[in-house]
Amino acid sequence: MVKTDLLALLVPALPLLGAIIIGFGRRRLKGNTAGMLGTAMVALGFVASLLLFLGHDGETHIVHLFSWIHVGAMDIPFAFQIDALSLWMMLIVTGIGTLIHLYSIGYMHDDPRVATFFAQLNLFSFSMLLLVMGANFLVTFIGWEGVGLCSYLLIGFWYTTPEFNYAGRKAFVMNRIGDIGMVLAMALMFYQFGTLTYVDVMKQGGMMATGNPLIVTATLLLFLGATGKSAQLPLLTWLPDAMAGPTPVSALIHAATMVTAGIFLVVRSSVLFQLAPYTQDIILWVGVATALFGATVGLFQNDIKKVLAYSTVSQLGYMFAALGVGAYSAGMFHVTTHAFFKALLFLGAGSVIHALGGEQDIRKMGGLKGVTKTTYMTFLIATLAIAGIPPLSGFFSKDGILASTFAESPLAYGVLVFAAMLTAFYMFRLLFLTFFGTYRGKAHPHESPKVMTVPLMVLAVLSAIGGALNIPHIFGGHDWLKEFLGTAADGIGMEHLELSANTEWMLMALSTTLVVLTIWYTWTLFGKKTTLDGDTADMPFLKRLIAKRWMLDELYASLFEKPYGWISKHFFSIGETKVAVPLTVGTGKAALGLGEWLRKVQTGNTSFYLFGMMAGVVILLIITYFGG
Amino acid sequence: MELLALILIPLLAGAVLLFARPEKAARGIALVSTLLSLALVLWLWYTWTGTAVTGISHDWVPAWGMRFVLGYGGIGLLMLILTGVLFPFIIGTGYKQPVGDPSLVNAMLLFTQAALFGVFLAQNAFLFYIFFELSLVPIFFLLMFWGGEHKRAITVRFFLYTLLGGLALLFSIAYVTLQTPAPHSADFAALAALHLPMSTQVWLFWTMFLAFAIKMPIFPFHSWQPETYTMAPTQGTMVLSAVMGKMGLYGIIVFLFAIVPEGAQHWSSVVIGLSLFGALYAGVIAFRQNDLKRMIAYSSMSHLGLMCAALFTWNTYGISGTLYQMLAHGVLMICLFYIVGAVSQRTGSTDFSSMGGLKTRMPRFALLFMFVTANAIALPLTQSFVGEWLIYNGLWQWDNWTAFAGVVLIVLGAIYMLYAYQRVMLGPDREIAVTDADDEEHFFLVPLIAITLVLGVFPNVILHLVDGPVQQLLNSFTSLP
Amino acid sequence: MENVMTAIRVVPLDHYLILSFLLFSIGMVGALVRRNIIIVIMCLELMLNSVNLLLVAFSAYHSDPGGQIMVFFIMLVAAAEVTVGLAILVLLKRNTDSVDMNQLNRLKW
Amino acid sequence: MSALILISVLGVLVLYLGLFDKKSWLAPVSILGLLGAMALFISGYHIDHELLGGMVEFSAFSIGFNIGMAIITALIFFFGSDYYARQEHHVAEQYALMLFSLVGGFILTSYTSMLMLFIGIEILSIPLYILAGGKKQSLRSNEASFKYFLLGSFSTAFLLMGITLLYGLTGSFHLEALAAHMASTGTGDMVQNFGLFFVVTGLAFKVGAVPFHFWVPDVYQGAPTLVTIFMSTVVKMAGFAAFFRFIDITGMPDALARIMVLLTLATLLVGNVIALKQTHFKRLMAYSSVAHSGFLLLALLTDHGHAAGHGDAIGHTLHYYTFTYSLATTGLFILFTIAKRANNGAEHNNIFQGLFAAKPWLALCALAMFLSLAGIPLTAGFIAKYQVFLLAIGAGWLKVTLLGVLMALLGIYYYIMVVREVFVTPEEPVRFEVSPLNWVVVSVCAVGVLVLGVWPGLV
Repeated sequence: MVKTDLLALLVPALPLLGAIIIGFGRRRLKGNTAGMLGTAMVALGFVASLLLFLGHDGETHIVHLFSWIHVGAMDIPFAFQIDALSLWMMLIVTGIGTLIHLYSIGYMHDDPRVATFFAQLNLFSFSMLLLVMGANFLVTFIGWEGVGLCSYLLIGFWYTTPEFNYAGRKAFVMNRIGDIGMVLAMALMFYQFGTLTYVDVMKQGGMMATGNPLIVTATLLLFLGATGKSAQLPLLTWLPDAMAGPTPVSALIHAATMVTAGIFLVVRSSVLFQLAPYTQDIILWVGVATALFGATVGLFQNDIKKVLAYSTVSQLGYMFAALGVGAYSAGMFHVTTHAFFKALLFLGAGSVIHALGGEQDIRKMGGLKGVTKTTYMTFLIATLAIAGIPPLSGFFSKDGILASTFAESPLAYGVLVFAAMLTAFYMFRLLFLTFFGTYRGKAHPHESPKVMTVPLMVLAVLSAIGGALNIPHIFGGHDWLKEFLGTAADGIGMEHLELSANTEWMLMALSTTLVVLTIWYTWTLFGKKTTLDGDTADMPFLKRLIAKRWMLDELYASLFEKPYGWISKHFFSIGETKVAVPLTVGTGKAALGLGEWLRKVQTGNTSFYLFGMMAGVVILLIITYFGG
Repeated sequence: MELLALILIPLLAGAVLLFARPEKAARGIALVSTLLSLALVLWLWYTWTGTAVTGISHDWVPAWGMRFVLGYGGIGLLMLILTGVLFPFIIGTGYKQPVGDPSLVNAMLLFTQAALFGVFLAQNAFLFYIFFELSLVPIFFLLMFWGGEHKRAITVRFFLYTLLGGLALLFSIAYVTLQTPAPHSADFAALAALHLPMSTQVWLFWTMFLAFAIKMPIFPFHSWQPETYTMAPTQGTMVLSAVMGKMGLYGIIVFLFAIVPEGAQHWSSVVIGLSLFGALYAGVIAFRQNDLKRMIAYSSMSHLGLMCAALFTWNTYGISGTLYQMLAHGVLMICLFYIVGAVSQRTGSTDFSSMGGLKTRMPRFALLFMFVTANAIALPLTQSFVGEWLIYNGLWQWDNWTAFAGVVLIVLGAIYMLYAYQRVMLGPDREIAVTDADDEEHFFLVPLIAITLVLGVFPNVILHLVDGPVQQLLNSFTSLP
Repeated sequence: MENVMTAIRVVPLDHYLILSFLLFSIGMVGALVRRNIIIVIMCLELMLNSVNLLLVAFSAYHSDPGGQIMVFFIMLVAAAEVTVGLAILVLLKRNTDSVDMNQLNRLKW
Repeated sequence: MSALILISVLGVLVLYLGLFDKKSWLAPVSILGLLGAMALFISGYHIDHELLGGMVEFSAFSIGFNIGMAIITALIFFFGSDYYARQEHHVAEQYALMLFSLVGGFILTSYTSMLMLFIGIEILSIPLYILAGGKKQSLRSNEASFKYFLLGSFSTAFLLMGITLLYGLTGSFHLEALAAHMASTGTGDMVQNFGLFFVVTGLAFKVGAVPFHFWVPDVYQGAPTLVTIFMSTVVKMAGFAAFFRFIDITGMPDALARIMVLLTLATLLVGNVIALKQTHFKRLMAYSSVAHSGFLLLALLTDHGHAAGHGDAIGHTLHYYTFTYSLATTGLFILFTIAKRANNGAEHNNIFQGLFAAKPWLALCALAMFLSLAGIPLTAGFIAKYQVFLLAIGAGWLKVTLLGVLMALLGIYYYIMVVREVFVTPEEPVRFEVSPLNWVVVSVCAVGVLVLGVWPGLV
């Protein structure tokens, strides 16, 4: 046990240590030392998590550090919860994190502020680990906000560009809007259960009746928080802008780990969600809508990272759809595989951008498969995986989601399959435009150094075989991941998928064939020849609308940002300078004016004085006379 | 006796500075004196047993219940700690950002500290009032002499506005003192003992609340605050925002909750409404301010509104949260205004238009600023988070929608703070010739940031201090007739 | 002496009251409306004397000498006052060649 | 009695000194005399003995006031030795007249017969008519003295009318008789009310209550500063002592109370509001004196509906208030004279500019005294106002008290405006010549104000 405590403590402590050392030594650390150190810290974290994972006995183990906030009846400990779920997330965070750190050494190595970069990346790993390891909502919330901060810092890493800073603020503020839900949910749950420790909350919550309004409210509020973090409708516009950050950041934070925090949170408290069918429906449809939204917008983007960003949005939509139908394990499985291939895609994209010296527009790429072989190969694998071609990881995870969705609502299933086809379309469009045809750019492409390609290969392998983690029964597997996670999240225990083997076969066949057809169609469009979208102006209406992301940004700008600025300005210019201050100053002025007016009574004329006195006497006399 | 010393140390040191005028040694003397007081406060904290302490109890003018009673409970001790910890920093500000004749400035600051210690130690309403008003006089001169533009007009306005509240308080004190059985006594104990009829409490509440509402300030009574904070010299603004604003909250606890509890309960929804509205109002306004200092002034108003609202929620979390937030907010304000001072010292103005893109030239400073910003937007593991978390719990237990209105502040705060940070630090380098933070500034800010983080991770140190008193307070509510 | 008393008592007290009120009012109004300082002073004397009249009447009706003593005091004091007043008047006449009250409005507001 | 005689004789003696122009002796001799008088008072303290067939009675109350007035007069004389230094002739008269006037004051604090009330007021006033015109060549001085004289005699007429009516009711000038009569008749008839009212009118004029305040600003401004000090201090003390004695014996029937309330409200409002816009220091002080009369009237008001014996508290409050007020006023007027000389004759508030730069200690004294007038804690003025509020609230005059509180705020404003000037540093430094004696007197006033503010029990 002591060993476990120590290891559990080490996992977050190491990245934090790294962050502190690199952060404060950032001027003294020369060359790659910062990168090495940062990577080493996360790698060690990975090792520690691995040891924990191997030593895991299926029991939930609480690592109690100290009592954090203790007021009256409130005693919130600073504690970690080591169980299957947190272990799995720890492995993803540290594992993928290590690879991306490694990759960054190469990617950032010309940047003068590389040390700062690694410090912030380590800080992120620390926060993310707190998020997944927390034994109660509040500790999770520490990580929740911490990753938000790091995301803000890293998006605005190149702070001299105002747009980037804006993107950073946008991300943070939108997350904060979600956090309103988080804070309220926590307040509610504390008020209700008198504790925020997951185990107790779940125990007490589990005893409540299904559809209990309190549970519904709590889950809805939690889901609001999740939409913020995981870029679901309506709080998703920050994620594409977040691509302003360096590509490894996009890979780690905005694809693999942070954005899946929402899914993690829902799975973590799956017991409550299990009891709130209304919330689940909402989650399902929000997820479906987001999946469709992301997929459609992805179609006509020309910035390589933007395409991937929207694809991330869409994939997150899939995950939420899974949660919506109560298929938590499927959701987590997709989280895992998505972490593999989306990280790989981003890193590949990064490698391409690196190769082209910062070019991100796919219209200025093409024919790179000859030059950047490794990148191309890995990218291809990832694309196949995300498209859901068997037997790559994406196939299994996505199929799991589709199957369980079909069981709940065929309509949702239909939409998701359609989204899957769109996914295949935009991914292969991206692939073809980038690597096929002839090079349309100016720069001289070159393959990236080993330090960058090695992580690509590792991830490629994972994306290829990652499906093995959770092979369904019909393939003779036995849902290992589901079983494993089932020990942690009781919601997974409640999963039930009553689909006959044939139905499953049919669904798989259907989706796969559709996807394949789409790919062939894409090949005809972009593979054989090269068709490039010109300016959005001369597109048909719908296409233009989609290419402009359904005008969502513009909508928000005119609906919230501008009015808020206006209100802020005019509260001051009217409320303060025209009302509040004049009122006080005016009172004083009035008194002074009265004084100025009254002193004129003192005319200096003696007869007038006599008269005044006599008038006073008379008035008072009258009062004496009639008053009494 | 040590309580008397607490008041006398700064008083004597101030007198020395005022009459001896040691130009060179002035700051040193002031710093030593404040450190002495700090040591004394910490010693009081160390020897704190959890029971209220009465140091001195001495008749003054028995006929009118004036007695010279000094003492402190858990809450009072917290305020003493606040004052003791913050003043060395306020004095220290003068080293890097000097204003005017050091001996005079520091004398004024020390007199203020003496008065503040008095306010927090006084156990007699009349004594409280005396210190409450006296604390204004040195501030008056601080602002009069070393303020910014329009200092004369603004200072007088501020002085009168606060005195209006003060006189209303005096009236209330006289009234309640006469309600006590002869021989009259204005001791808090005696005043708390008398249960005034509801009809009286209903109006008496406002004559008392006015004073504290103006001090904090709360929404309709705030119009003096932004302009005064903006105009005042950095140290003056620090005193006003970090410590004096808290006198209002402290006063609410010792006066309103003790003397007119039913009245307070009767009006609590109104007060919470006003405070929260003010908090949101200020939070919104802060976003588009063109002056860094004024923007922080509004942010301070926003925070205080939230605290005041939480205070009136009548539950453990609201009140302890507020008490904790007082300390956090004090530290935060010192940091922020020090940063404002440091930046404007370099760019020559507190206006955003004179800033921007400074990070390139002052990365270390930017890091410090980022830490402070994190505290300002109440990120977890900073001090403010603990306070706000408790406050939101308190609000939720009072009313869900109120809590929602309060929690919206975390968004508003993020909006204006990050925007301000961007407008000061980020963006393309504008070739403004500025130097990075030097060791002196690190020596100033790092300890404060350390306090912020340490108390963000181990808040119980403070929370245990107030837990008992808060429980007593709540019990006294529940035991109301 | 007695017959004086009775002589005074012949007239009912109300008449004395009314008469002296009349005199008092006349003096008051005169002081208000006249501009010539000397006349104003005279009006003041008139007011005082109306009081004297009333005092005498009262003292007679109460058959109490105090009132008459008071009258002497009043006369005395009035004389002193007028002395001072006239002295001031002389000063004024010297400095500003007039005895018009409206000339005196250097001190105002 | 012996004290009265002593002071009167002293006045004559001083006149003779003037005759043999021993100018330098005047102040010392007068002050010695005053000290003697004080000694006599103190020796006779707590021994209530009647004089002049019970028309005058020295009680603790009156002796307290007398000593206070004597002290203030002494301070004024200390200042006078410097003030009259430049003046060659007729200095002795000034001292003598002030001493005579002081005798009037003594009588006013201790009369038990309305006859003495009248005499006292006249003895107090007539010398002042002359003193106000002290600067023979100055038109303003003439005008001041004339206005004072005219309005004064006018109000005297009312006073006499009142006394007469009351005499008519009771057949005696003695206050006890009046009290007895009122006790018998209860609320009383019209004649009684008119009588009371006319007497109050006469007294209200002396203390400068609105609407009988018109003389105050003009006379204060026109009269020589030294006389202004005397008027705003000794006369006020005497006036309120007399007012209180009269009000207290009548027990203030409702009819009178109604009038008193109106007087109080009017005085508070007008005095403070007009003072807001005064830039001429002496006029400012005049209106502030009216304002303070308002607060003192508020204290008097609380006598309404209270059994006898409550009066002592009021009397004590009045005594404390007037005495501390006089201290502060004296000191400030002396500083004013100093500043006036430094600014060759200007009399506006801004002549105080540069005082802090040149004479920090005096500036701090000025601060203390201004804050005392404004009623900021730890100064006597604060305690005084607080006592008044306590009395008023205790007597249930809540609304009037609230108005008083608000007016106190206005008061703070116009005093602060002058304080602000004190601490302004002008471009070219101003040279303030301060004779050591003045320095001492000012310091005494300032320190006294503070000490009395911390230990109110001393008075």
